[in-house]
Amino acid sequence: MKKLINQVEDFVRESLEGMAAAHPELVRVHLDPNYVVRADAPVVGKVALVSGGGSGHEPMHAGFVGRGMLDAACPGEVFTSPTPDQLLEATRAVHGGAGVLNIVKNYSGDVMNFEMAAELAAAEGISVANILIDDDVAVRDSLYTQGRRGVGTTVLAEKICGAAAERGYDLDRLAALCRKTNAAGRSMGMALTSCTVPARGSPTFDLGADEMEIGIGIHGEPGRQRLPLPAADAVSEMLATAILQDPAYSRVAREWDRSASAWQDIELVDEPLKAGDTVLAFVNSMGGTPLAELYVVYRKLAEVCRKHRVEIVRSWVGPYITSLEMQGVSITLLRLDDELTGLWDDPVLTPALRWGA
Amino acid sequence: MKKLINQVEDFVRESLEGMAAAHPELVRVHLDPNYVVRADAPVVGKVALVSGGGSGHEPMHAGFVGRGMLDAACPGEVFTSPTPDQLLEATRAVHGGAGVLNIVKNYSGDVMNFEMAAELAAAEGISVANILIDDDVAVRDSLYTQGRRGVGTTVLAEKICGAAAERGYDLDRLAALCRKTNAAGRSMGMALTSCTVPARGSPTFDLGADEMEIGIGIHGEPGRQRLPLPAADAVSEMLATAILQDPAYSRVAREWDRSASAWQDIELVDEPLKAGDTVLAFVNSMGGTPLAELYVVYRKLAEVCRKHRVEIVRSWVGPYITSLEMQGVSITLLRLDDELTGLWDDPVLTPALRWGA
Amino acid sequence: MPLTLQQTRAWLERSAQVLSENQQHLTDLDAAIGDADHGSNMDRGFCKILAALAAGAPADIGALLKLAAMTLIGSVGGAAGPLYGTLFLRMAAEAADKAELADAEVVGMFRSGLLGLQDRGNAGPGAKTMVDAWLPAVDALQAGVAAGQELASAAHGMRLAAEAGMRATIPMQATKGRASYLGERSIGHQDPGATSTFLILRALDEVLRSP
Amino acid sequence: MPLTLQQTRAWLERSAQVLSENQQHLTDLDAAIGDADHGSNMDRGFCKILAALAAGAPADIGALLKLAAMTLIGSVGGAAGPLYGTLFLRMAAEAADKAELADAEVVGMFRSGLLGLQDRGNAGPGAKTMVDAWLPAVDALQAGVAAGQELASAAHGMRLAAEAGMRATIPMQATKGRASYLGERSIGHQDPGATSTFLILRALDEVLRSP
Ligand SMILES: Nc1ncnc2c1ncn2[C@@H]1O[C@H](COP(=O)(O)OP(=O)(O)O)[C@@H](O)[C@H]1O
Ligand SMILES: Nc1ncnc2c1ncn2[C@@H]1O[C@H](COP(=O)(O)OP(=O)(O)O)[C@@H](O)[C@H]1O
Ligand SMILES: [Mg+2]
Ligand SMILES: [Mg+2]
Ligand SMILES: [Mg+2]
Ligand SMILES: [Mg+2]
Repeated sequence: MKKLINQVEDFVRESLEGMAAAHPELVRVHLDPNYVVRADAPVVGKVALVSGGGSGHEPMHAGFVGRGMLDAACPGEVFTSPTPDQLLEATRAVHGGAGVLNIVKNYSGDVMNFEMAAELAAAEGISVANILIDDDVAVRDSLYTQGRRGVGTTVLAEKICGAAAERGYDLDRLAALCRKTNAAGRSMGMALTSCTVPARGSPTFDLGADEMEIGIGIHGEPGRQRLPLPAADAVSEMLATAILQDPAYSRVAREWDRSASAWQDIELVDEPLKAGDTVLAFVNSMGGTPLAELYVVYRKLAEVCRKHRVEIVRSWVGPYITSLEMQGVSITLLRLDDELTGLWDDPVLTPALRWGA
Repeated sequence: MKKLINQVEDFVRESLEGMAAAHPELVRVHLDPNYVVRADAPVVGKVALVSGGGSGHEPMHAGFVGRGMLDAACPGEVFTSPTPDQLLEATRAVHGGAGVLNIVKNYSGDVMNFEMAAELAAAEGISVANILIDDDVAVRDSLYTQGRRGVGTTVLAEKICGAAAERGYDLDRLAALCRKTNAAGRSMGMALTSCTVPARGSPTFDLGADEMEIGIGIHGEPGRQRLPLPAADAVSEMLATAILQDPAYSRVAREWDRSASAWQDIELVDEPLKAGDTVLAFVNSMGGTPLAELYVVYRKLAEVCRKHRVEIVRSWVGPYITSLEMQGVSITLLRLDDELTGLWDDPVLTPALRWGA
Repeated sequence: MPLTLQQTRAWLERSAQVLSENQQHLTDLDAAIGDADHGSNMDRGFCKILAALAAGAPADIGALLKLAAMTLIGSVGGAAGPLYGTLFLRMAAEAADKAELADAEVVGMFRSGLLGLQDRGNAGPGAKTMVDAWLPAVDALQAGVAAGQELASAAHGMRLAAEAGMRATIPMQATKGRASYLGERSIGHQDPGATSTFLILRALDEVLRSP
Repeated sequence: MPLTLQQTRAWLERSAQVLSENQQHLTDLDAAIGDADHGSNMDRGFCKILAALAAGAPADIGALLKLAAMTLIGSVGGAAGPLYGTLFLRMAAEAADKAELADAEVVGMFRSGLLGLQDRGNAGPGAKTMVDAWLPAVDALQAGVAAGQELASAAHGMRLAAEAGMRATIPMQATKGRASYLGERSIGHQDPGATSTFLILRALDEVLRSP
């Protein structure tokens, strides 16, 4: 295992300490339990946005803490969701009296820990909403699986909801916006190489020199299928087509009912993308794939979208939701309307994403 | 070789096409010869900034084209400097009547091609200044080498001079600023892995599982020394100490004398960093090293700087000047004064760097 | 013979030991169909339990198990944290204020824990999760006690059932948890959570059989 | 026997061929002490020369070499582009408007090219660059012609001197070009630019010796 780390067990903490040292004007880092909050937290009267998940996906989530995006991020161990008490402490640290929106990626671990945290926060009288992100079209059904994973759309929802919170959206409106953003986003990813979880010390899977894993998540897990690695255009087309041709996706999601103080199952349906839609196109590196290759993928993506008469009006290209040093790429398309476009364009000031500020 | 590319010979072009598709509001891409200019070029009355070099260092340089930074970037083949006629065409495309500053990394290829381009531009009546960036402290002397390489300080100079050009600096003042920025910056890098030049198809060098190359450049070349890979803290301290303890560096540089229309040798001396200095600290990924590891390196860098009583007042962490997918890190420290700090903070609007706009 | 506070504590300590010994094994199983962290997750949690016990041991089984539960919830994370945490928390509720538990109470305690696990994770049998080890194990314990066996031999039956349940996950296609994303590719691999379950129940068996 | 336009053209074509055949070899040499692109750089440039010649061949040696020079300058990049480009440009100036060159003129042409190379790159002998092949080669050509040899045999001597010069770069420590950054680690490797020089001068030898 070749990494720029010291002791394996200190990796997450030391990385957070480095982040604290690098961006004192933007974020404050709390250790044991670990969470990162924006420097001016709590912002009184604003709904607070909390997200979290395993470490190893940097800059997600801690890199997106700051004005116009997250109020707090809770990094767990590498690829391990944070714990309820960790989430609860972060929630307390950023709660500004207007409630807390938890943006939760749909993995059993993340979901359960966030549910326990929400119960604890609610018991303390904090208004909370947990909205799930489940946008990975590589997972086809929700009947025979844990349901679609939360991947690329997560970061877009964080940006968009963060902007809305700054604009003064209340918790109900923000929860609805987050649900809508999730419904509008679809993603799919692939890997050229595996990655090495520091505590294990060897790659999670082995791939032949001419193979790729397609339909991967963001935890270095093997994907849906192993296939011969084709040219970049074919990879891009494969991912883009899976997203563009994905049919309506229905499933039952569990959300916290604040009036009943109980979990409630709600049925959700994501409408497919269709000709005439305008989208944000997000081409993401899994960590080890350099920018020049992302643009090769983007080039073909733009062509495929044109063919489907889906118009790209915003683009985002870079390593934003990663799996350690994994080489690979994911594509996310987010259907935009004026509300989402405007919120995407709003100023943001975080360690990893910054504009208009 | 595992990369997201199509035909090797199309890589640079297709990547540029992807960039053009992704950022039409920021840049225009010209093919054959290849160059990237800001969307509103030429900006009349402003000194134009041109940089360039081999491809494979993305986002440098093309990702830094836009308001507040470069007017044009000329990407050569992978790790191969662009040609004089390519540079000349780019120069013509961005010249707004106030002259052109070429920011040139000190490699024999870059220097010679930029010199020929400057001669051609001058012959057309365009005022040009070529300023060399030579900040790599891994190269000790300039007597027995080509002189120090241009590495991390290049991007900082592009940002700072780009801001100054927006503020209205004329060519002489801008050239002096670029020289001053170069004199204030020092860098050193290391690699955990080699990288694979697409046209070659196999890694440029082989490194054992426990080895690193220290004192590398940005072309996947082997470095000054191969050493056992220590913990991240030791790596960070090694790089930081080499920079902080680097003595005054003198050499003779060749600059274009506009009045004499001839090259002139000038003697330059970079003063060492010293206690009491304030600096910008730049921790850069060589391409394949993920952000979380950069922060581990930053953490120790901050500690070493404190020990040397050098105060970090600005930080920059990410993959900004890379060697394809190489894993490794470089550190740059840039001594700041009020002028440089203010220019660093000025708005910038490019595909890869954006704030205040 | 009832289950004593001391035995319960010995069980937790022995579990910590075997989970630590099997950390790499559990992580390797998780690498095949998950994200390569189950071993470190379980080891981290049970190490913290040891630390908590060293700082001051509770005086009844309920408090002891609650300490274990809260420690797991607060330190494991991932899927295993809430699942094992909830399991121990429900067990703790059944054992509240008890310095020892009669055999039937032990059965009730594990049954309650299992229900908690299923409430939290919503997985039935056959989904290729730890439920596939816990469910037959608790059934076997109950059957053994109902058949009048000593607790130690009923717990031995529990261990054997957990082992069989663990092995039975191999041919299953996962429908819950991270492995479910692999679809048919999950077939042929043993579930890491079912494996840690077996290790924990083998630890109980060993503790109850030692003099 | 003078050097003809046709021979000069054949030389460029033969050079293109051998550089293409040796692309991987040159790149491998460059990987050891440089950045693994010298083979593709030279191949790209000389392929473009072939394409330019196919589009319409100039009518005198000067124009032919100028076309080669401008093509190299415009397509090679890196260090090799300006260096070889300048070398051919200076040679072209010496051969302006000539359909053939007398032996002494050939010597003068190469001498002038070498000076251009050194003006551009500022490297003396011993710096482990292409100069270490060009310099003894031009000296040998000049000596051969001065001694009254046929051009073909003087060019053969030139080739042998280039080869010896190329090999002599192996023990050298580089002080110019990218290899200089390696310090002592550059010792023991043959310089890629000196190698492409040898290949080009071997091509000349072959062309002049063929009937
Ligand atoms: N919904 C669920 N119900 C029961 N057990 C589950 C569920 N989801 C996952 N598991 C168990 O959790 C184990 C994985 O734990 P761990 O690796 O620690 O968490 P994560 O999957 O978050 O990385 C699986 O092997 C499986 O036994
Ligand atoms: N200053 C110089 N003078 C003469 N030759 C040089 C000089 N710098 C480099 N070279 C030659 O150029 C060769 C490298 O060419 P190439 O690999 O194409 O360019 P780059 O070094 O820019 O990648 C070296 O092997 C050396 O022979
Ligand atoms: Mg996990
Ligand atoms: Mg090169
Ligand atoms: Mg796991
Ligand atoms: Mg080279």
